[in-house]
Amino acid sequence: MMGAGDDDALDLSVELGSLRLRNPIIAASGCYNRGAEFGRIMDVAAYGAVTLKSVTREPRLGNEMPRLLSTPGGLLNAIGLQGPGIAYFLEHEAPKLAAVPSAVIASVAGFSVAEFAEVASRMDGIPGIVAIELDVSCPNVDAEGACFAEDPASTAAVVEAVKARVTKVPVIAKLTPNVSDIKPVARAAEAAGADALSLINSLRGMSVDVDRARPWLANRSGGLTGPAIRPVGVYHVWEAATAVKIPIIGMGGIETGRDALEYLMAGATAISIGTANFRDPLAPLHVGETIAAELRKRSFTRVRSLTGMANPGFAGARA
Amino acid sequence: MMGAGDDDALDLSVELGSLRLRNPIIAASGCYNRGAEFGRIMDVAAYGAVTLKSVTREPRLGNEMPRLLSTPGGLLNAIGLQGPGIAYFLEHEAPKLAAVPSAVIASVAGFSVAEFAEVASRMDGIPGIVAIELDVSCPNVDAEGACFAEDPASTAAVVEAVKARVTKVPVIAKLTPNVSDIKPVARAAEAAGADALSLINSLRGMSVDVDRARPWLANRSGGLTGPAIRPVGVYHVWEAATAVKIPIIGMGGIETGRDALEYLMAGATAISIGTANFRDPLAPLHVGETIAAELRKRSFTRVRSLTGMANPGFAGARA
Amino acid sequence: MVSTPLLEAAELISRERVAPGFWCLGFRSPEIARRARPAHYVAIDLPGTFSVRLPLGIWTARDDTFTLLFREWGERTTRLACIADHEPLSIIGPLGNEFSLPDTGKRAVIVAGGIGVVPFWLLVRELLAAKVRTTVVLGARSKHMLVGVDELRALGADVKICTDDGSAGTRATALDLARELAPPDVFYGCGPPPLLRALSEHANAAGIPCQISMEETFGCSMGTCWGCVVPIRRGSPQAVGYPHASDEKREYDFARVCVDGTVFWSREILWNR
Amino acid sequence: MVSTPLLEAAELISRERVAPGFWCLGFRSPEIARRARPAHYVAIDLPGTFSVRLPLGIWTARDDTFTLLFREWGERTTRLACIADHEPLSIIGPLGNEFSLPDTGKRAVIVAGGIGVVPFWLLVRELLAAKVRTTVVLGARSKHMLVGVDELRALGADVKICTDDGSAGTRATALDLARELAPPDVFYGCGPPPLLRALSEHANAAGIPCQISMEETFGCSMGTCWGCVVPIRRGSPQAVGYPHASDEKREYDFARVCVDGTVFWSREILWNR
Ligand SMILES: Cc1cc2nc3c(=O)[nH]c(=O)nc-3n(C[C@H](O)[C@H](O)[C@H](O)COP(=O)(O)OP(=O)(O)OC[C@H]3O[C@@H](n4cnc5c(N)ncnc54)[C@H](O)[C@@H]3O)c2cc1C
Ligand SMILES: Cc1cc2nc3c(=O)[nH]c(=O)nc-3n(C[C@H](O)[C@H](O)[C@H](O)COP(=O)(O)OP(=O)(O)OC[C@H]3O[C@@H](n4cnc5c(N)ncnc54)[C@H](O)[C@@H]3O)c2cc1C
Ligand SMILES: Cc1cc2nc3c(=O)[nH]c(=O)nc-3n(C[C@H](O)[C@H](O)[C@H](O)COP(=O)(O)O)c2cc1C
Ligand SMILES: Cc1cc2nc3c(=O)[nH]c(=O)nc-3n(C[C@H](O)[C@H](O)[C@H](O)COP(=O)(O)O)c2cc1C
Ligand code: FES
Ligand code: FES
Repeated sequence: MMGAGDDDALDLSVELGSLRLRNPIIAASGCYNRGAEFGRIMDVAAYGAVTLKSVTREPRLGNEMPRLLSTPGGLLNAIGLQGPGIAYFLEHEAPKLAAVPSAVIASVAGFSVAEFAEVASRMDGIPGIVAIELDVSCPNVDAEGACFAEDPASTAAVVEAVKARVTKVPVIAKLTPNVSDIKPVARAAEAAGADALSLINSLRGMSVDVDRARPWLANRSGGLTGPAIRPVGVYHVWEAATAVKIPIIGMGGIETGRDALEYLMAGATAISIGTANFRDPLAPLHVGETIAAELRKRSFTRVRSLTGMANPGFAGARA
Repeated sequence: MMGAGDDDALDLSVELGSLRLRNPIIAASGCYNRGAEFGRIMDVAAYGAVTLKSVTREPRLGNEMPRLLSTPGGLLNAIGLQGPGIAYFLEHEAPKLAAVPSAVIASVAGFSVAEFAEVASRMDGIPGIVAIELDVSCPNVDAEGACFAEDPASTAAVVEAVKARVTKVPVIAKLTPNVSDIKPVARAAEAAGADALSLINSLRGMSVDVDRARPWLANRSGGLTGPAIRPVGVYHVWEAATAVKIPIIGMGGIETGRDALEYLMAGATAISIGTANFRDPLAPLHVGETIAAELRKRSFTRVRSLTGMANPGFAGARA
Repeated sequence: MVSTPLLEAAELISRERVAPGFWCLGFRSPEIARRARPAHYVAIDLPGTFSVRLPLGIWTARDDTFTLLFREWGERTTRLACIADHEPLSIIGPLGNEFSLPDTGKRAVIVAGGIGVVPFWLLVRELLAAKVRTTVVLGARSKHMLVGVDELRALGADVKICTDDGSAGTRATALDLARELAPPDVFYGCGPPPLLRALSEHANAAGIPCQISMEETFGCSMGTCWGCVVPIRRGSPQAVGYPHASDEKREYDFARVCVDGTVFWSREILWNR
Repeated sequence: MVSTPLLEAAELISRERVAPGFWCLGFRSPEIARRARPAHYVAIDLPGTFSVRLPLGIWTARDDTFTLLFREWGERTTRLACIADHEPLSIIGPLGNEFSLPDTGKRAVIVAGGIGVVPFWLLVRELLAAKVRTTVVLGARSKHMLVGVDELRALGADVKICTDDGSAGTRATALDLARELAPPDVFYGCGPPPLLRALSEHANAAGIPCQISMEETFGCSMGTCWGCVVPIRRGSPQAVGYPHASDEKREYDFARVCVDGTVFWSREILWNR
């Protein structure tokens, strides 16, 4: 298997702040981890970077069962941030990262500004971690449970607190599509010092089990992901790309190279694949091949030339 | 063909304010009109009510082509409220409504509070129109283009102005899913006097034509509808049903009777079918049969018993 | 005349891969087959997909069966290509208006690009039965995308073929070839928009009546959603306009391709608006 | 032992409707067929759908082919039932851990409910080869939902059947019937959760080792998404827990059904948490 970056004539590398990735294809948080599992049947190196599952301060057992439901074109999940917490992560998981054949982006989740700052600062400088993504889609317990990412000020507060303590790697703010207008949130994250944005996280949804007259998911509602939400993701990336100069990692329903190209042309510098791993673990390879073919077709040499191509309002640096 | 309300032992009727429908199955605005077209291959009477395409004050030619795109599990549309305007509507369309074998709900769209009030008041009392739905998802030109339905105060302003002039039929406020929290908007509409709520309207989305490096839709972005958005619709109905006492018409991706039951159990009193007409014009018949079967299975006699069944926070009247 | 469609179950009776990515499927669907007129199409509900109905032109129709000739584009056409014998298929049709025929003894030239050949089997059969002298000019990008030639010839039509790359017939576009023929009494066209536009302009300039079968993305296929409109000359009989809005200076109205078309006179279509 | 899965193309070689809504499909997929062990499953990508892979247990496996036995539930199983011969199917497998076998001469009782029979063809073959005396008790709601009996009997197994409505075999649940047998050295179970729970409680009370193949809604089928977990006794070898979080008093940890299972010892499963 050939990584997407192996074609000599083409430059697939992209820059996210000070971070340079050999190709723009990233595995999304919660869907791939460091590749220990999917690596049994595909080459993890197909990814320019992999994003780890979000880590919280304390260990979390996550939600009750069932946690997943297939919906038309999508997947509804309510895992509930199951994970071992930062201490266990540093002791048992971090040492394995150096062996991952791709760049590794850590993800931090939290329920208060302080939790984000603490967990992120403990990740800073860990060998193998090249960037830290902030999953600000959790409820903010300091603010009566409203979700950080739905509010520009709360988003900025998290980014600012993290940037004050994380100095060695770029910080990526991951935004939610559950807003009327993503531009103010994107601008707030940028102003607070975010080096890049990731969007979109999952869309809020739920389903009722009609036979039992109760919600399907034990957690009632969950996050909708997969191809069903692709138009929503492309829309938000397009909008955010008109509002900020920092690079955007686009995601939401990407399965094929053409899907990835939609995001790039809308304004994304890199793209992430989440749910599609659960269907086609070779997706990153196919996406890489299609991007390379598109560059050749257009006589482009660098993938960055595609970024924002379709978006006349694109505000970012085309590099 | 047998309407869903013909089963003697079962009471499928529902009440939306002062309006009583013989069954809870409604055709959604923009997807069926008064049934002149679909009536050629199915029985319009299968619907308890049909909702007309939204009418504006002035004639509108709508958006450029293309206006539609199939997406995974969904349909992206940007029709742009093409329509003849209220004057033409009153002269040429209104006289045909009396012959429709279902109740007819008119829909009004507008770009200012005044436009809503004017158009709605001219609809009030037209024979055949049993309720007026307000499509408040348009940009508010009085408020720098923000969408009415994204803001509780703007939504309330529209509803209040309309209620001041519409006295003969109930007024339904149709809400958008493009908000972080639908509860404040739902409460504002209720407080302003809305007799019922309709939700959800389409979800904002877009798609890029990769070959031409430009948006697929001439209007750039459009509204995502169809099964892909069903989990989002059920979620918002569930949430709104915990916040208001007025009845809710649930919609978004309903194709089958089980989909309709999800909405009813989440808290809807009635349901609307939009995009599914484009696939299965017999959908209202199938939905009616499944609802009737569910009532029999549960030994219920009235469809209202299903409303909010799965939702412990249901705040409405179970009647 | 606009068709009276119905909803009918269709039974798959034949499947043939006529070229790479091109399929011809036969269905038993008696009423639809019997009512099919030139340019009529059907709208198919694909089981196991979550999509609106797929519109496809009717290719051949005989007794109680008809065939569809289509290319694998995306989800729905790919699904249709591999539909199993026992899968129930719900079809609405026939839909749309139809081509009108010239008088006996006149000459017709049909210009088709690629899969745009579909409406012309029924039309050729009608034209030949009405003793209209008919030439079909069929173009495609290359040999492997040229479909329907044998079936048209089997009807007795004079079929000229051309390809962009010269891999079959003349190396030319269908319009180039059509222009070399003696000017007919009527043109018929179907295919990619650039071809249709060029054909329209040629016919309009030459003062030859020309009927075009158009394509747009469909939603409802029934005339209700306004998703498939094309701009046509204001006041055209097919326009669905608002005559009272007379203050506006616009020259166009919209027509719905799905029910007001798919066939329009080339003079009515405003390519340039 | 956990399998080493691979991604393999599968070719459809047979399709049989074994009961209304129940299908048995055969595939040529040499490596997966060769590696299949009792309780292994595969994860299938259905063309033309937008869904995560469908997990299905391996029913029979011989040489370079295996079969799947499944019920039409929803989108994916309906699609699989009518997959066409020429459609490419990508399969990941074999996945999951496997049943462990008792020593030669011991007695095993297998309790299966409905489609829960699937993991037991491979298991029965192994047990009989290992000279374990084996009885299969197979229950279903009614005659029409009783599948796999002939294939198990063809292996030489002693198969007892029962239905809820008495339409085939005894009118009883599979567990009722199993309880009437002499207590075995080991139980195996697969089927609806209430049956598995009752079987577990019976086995635990009787002190008989019991292995259960569990089911959950899967996302990745590979162990990465944490969507398919079940609560099991804390510290169990299959648990993927956080031992350092010792301040918590909880008795359970989670295990992923997709890779830590699907087989668990009945004593480890916390039905009641
Ligand atoms: C009245 C009518 C009659 C038709 N008759 C025929 C017929 O007889 N035979 C036939 O083969 N087709 C015919 N078509 C076209 C066919 O309906 C469309 O191509 C259809 O959208 C394909 O559906 P799909 O789900 O397979 O692909 P979609 O999922 O809708 O499209 C897949 C992708 O393919 C691309 N694509 C789709 N359509 C086109 C296109 N036209 N040109 C370029 N790229 C495209 C786009 O990237 C799109 O995203 C007809 C259309 C109409 C309106
Ligand atoms: C490891 C593993 C092995 C399996 N092996 C087999 C097998 O060998 N044979 C087999 O038939 N199945 C098997 N299953 C179950 C099968 O994978 C599921 O039923 C699958 O989700 C069906 O997918 P679908 O897309 O057809 O239906 P979905 O669209 O996922 O479900 C359709 C609807 O059916 C209902 N539904 C789905 N599953 C169930 C259920 N289990 N009980 C009640 N209602 C349900 C729900 O309402 C759901 O919305 C296995 C599952 C697992 C995890
Ligand atoms: C099972 C699952 C778990 C996820 N967990 C996380 C998470 O822990 N942190 C996070 O930021 N995003 C998480 N996501 C969201 C994805 O990273 C991604 O933003 C989203 O799924 C949209 O992309 P997709 O449609 O390609 O999956 C999760 C998604 C899924 C499906
Ligand atoms: C083509 C199309 C046109 C629509 N036009 C309108 C409209 O004019 N006014 C309105 O309130 N909603 C309109 N809608 C939204 C629907 O009424 C409905 O809220 C939405 O489609 C979700 O339901 P569905 O998934 O069943 O289609 C339109 C939807 C479609 C697909
Ligand atoms: S496709 Fe709906 S009006 Fe033509
Ligand atoms: S299905 Fe993803 S961890 Fe088991």
